Amino acid sequence: MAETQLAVLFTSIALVVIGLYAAIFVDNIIKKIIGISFIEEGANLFIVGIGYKAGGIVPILLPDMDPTWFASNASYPLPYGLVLTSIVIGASTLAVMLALVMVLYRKYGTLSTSVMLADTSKQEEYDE
Amino acid sequence: MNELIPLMVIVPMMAALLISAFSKFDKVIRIFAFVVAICLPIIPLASNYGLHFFGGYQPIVDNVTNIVYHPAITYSFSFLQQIFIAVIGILTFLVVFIYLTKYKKVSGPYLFLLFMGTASVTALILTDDIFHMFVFFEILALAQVGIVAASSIDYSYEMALKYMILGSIGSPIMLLGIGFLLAMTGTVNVTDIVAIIRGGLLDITSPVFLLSLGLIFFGWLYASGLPPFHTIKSGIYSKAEPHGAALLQSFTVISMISIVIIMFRIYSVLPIFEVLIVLFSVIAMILGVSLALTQTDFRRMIGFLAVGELGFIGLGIGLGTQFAITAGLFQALNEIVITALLFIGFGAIVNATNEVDTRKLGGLLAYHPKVGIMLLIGGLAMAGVPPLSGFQSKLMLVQASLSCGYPELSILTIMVSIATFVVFVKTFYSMFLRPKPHDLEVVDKDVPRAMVFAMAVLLLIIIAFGLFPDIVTNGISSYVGGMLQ
Amino acid sequence: MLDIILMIIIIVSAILALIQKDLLKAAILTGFSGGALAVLFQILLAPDVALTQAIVGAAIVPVFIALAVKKTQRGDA
Amino acid sequence: MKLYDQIFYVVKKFKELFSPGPVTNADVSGSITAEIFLIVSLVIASLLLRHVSILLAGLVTFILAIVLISNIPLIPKFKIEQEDSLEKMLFYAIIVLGLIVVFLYWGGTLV
Repeated sequence: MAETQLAVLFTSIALVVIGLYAAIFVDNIIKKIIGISFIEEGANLFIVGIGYKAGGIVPILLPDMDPTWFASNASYPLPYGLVLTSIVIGASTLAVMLALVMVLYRKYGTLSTSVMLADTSKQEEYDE
Repeated sequence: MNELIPLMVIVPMMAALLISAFSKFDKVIRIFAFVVAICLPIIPLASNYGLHFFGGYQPIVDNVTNIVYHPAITYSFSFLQQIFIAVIGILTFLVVFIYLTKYKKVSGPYLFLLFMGTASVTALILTDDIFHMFVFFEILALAQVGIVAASSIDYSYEMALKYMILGSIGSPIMLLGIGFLLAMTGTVNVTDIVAIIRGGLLDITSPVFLLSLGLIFFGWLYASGLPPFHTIKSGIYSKAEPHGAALLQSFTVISMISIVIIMFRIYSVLPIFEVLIVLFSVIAMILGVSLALTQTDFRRMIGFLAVGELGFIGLGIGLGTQFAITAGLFQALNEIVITALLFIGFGAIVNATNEVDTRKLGGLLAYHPKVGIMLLIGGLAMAGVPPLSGFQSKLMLVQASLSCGYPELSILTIMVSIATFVVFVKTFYSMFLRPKPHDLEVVDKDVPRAMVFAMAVLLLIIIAFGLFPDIVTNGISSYVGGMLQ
Repeated sequence: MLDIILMIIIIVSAILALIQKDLLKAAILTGFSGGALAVLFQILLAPDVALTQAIVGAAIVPVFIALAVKKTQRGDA
Repeated sequence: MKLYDQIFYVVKKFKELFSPGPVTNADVSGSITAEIFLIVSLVIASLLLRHVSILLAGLVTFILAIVLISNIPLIPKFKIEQEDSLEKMLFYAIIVLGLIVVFLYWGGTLV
C-alpha cells in the first residue's frame, strides 16, 4: 500500500502546480483566488500524506488496546493536528481576499486583475 | 516568575479580543487600551529568563539514547527576546497613544489589529516550535493586511489585496517546506530537530533537506520583504497610516529575525545557506537604496530605505560569526526604533500639509522646527553618523565583514550608508530647507503633541543605544554564543 | 482503488474549475474538489481532519466564492 | 564627446521618468547618483565571485562593467521592472522561487 502514499504526494504536488499556474496566468481575480486555495489544499494534503501509515489504524487509543501494539500500528497524529490549524487559516485568508475583491469591484466594475491591480504609482504621483 | 512568559502573548491577544467585543463603549476601551499598552513593555522587563512548556508537558528523556524530547510547545525567553519584546512593547504603546489622541471616536477593530499584530510577533520571537511560528506568521499577515486596508489613503485596498495574494502564495510554500522537514525528522520542535541533525541521524546532503531549505527560505523572503518582495513591502508601508506604518515595519523586522534565527539553527550545517542569505541581502541593499533615490513620494522613499536597511541585518546573519550575528541583531534593534521615528515624523508632516510629493513641499522648517530637528537626527542615525545608534551597528558590521575576509562587503556597506545619507539629505532639503512654494498651504499649524512625545521617546532610545551600545550588545553576544555552540 | 478515483476527481475538478466561463460553476467545482479531499483524508486515517475539511472545503469555501460572485459578476470577463 | 552626449541623453530620460510634474535639481542629481551607485555596487558585488574562481570573477566583473556602462540610463529601465502591478510582482516571485529550488537541488552540496 505504499503506492497510496506515493499517489497522495503526487496529487498534492499536482494541486500546488495547478494553483501556481492559476495564480500567474489566469486574469480573473476570483479564479486566481480559487487557484490559491488549491495551493493551500495541496500543502495540507502533503502533510497528511506524511502522517499516513499504510495498513495502519486511526490514531485513537481505545481502552482495550495494548499501548505497544498501538504505537507500532497507528498512523502519526502530529501532522493531522497541524493540518487542522492550517485548513482554518486558509479559509479565513480566502474570506478576507474575497471581501477585498467585493469592495474593489464596486470601484472598478470588472474582475480583471490587469485593470484592478495594475500599477498605481503613476496616477497618484502628480495629480493636478 | 516564569508564569509571565506566556502572558506576553496572552495579554495583548485578550486585550484585542475584548476591545473588539466591547467596541461600543468608547470611554471604557480607551482607558483599557491605554492600560494594556502601558503593561506591554513592563511585562518582559519584569519577567525572569527561562523556558515555558505549554500544558506543563515537561521534556522527556529517552533512557536508551539519552536524547531529550520536547512534547509541548516551548517558549524560550532570554535577553534577546527580552530586549526585542520590550522595544516592540514601547513602540506599540506609543502608536496606540498616538491613535487614541488623534481620533475623537476610536475604532475597536483597528485597535484589535494593532494588538493582534503585537501578540503574533511576540509569539514569533518567543517560540521554539516551527509550526507555531507558521501559524503566527499567517495571523501576522492577516493583521498587516487589516492595518493597511483600514487606512484612508487612496489605493490602500489594492495594495492590501496584492500583499494578501503574494502572501497566500508565500505561506503555503513555507508550509510545504515545514512538511518536508517534518517528514524527515518527525518533529516540529527546533531544539529536537537540531539535536537530530547534530547527532548525524539525518542525511544533510539529501535533496529533501535542501528543498525544505529552499521552500522555507522563500517564505522568509516574503516575511521580510527582501527581493523579489521589496516593491510590495515598501508599497504597504506607504499605504498605511503613518503610525500604522511605524508598527508594520517593526513587525517585518521582528518576523525576519525570528524566522532567520530558527533557520540558522537548523540549516547552518549547510554552507550554501549563508551564501543565499548574503546574496539576497546584497541585492536588497542595492535595489532598496537605488530605488529610494528616485522616489518623489516620501512615504514610499522611506519604505524602500527600510527594505535596504533589512539587507544589513541579513548581511550580519549571513556572515555567520558570533560578532557578525551580534552586529546584525543590534542593527535590527536600531532599525526598528529609527524607522519608526522617521515614519511618525513624516506622518506629522502629512498631517500638517496633506501633501506627500517632495516636489510640492518646502520651507517647513519655519513652521515645524521641532519635528524638523528630530527627523534630521533620525535620518543621520539611519545613515550611520556618530554618536547615534546606527553608527555603532554599522561599524560593527564593517568590522565583521573585514574580519571574515570579505572587504568587498564592507565597501558595499559603506557605499550603501553614503547613499542612504544622500537620500535623506535630498529629501530633507526639499521638504524643510528650500523656499516654500507659493501654492503650498500649511493646513494645520500644530503637530499633535502625542507625535512629538513619541518622537522624543524614540530619539532618547537612539541616543542611549548610540552612547552605550554595551548594554545591548553584551547580552546579544552571549545569546549568539550559546546559539552557535 | 477508491483513493485513486478520489485523487482523479480532485485534480480533474480543480482543472475544470479553472477553465469554466461561468464563475458559479467554478465555485461548485471547487466544492467538489474540497469534498473529495475530505473523503481522501478519511481514507488516509485522519478522521478529525476529514470532518474539518468537509465543512470548510465542501461548504464554507464554495459558499464564500458564490457570495462573492453574486455580489460581483457571473461571467469570466 | 560621445560619452558626453550619452550623459546628456540620460538627463533627458530622467525628465520623462519624473513626468508629469516639475523636475528639480535635487531629483536629477538623485537619479544620477542612483545610476552611478547601481553600476558601482553591482560591479563590486560581482567581485565576490573570486571566492568561487578568480578567473570567473575577473571575466564577470569586466563583462558586467561594459554591459552596464554601455546601457545607461539604467534607472528608467530598472524602474519599469519594479512597478506596483501584481503581474510583475508575481512573475518575479515565481522566477525567484524556481531559481532558489534549482540552485539548491543541483548546487546545494557543491558549495
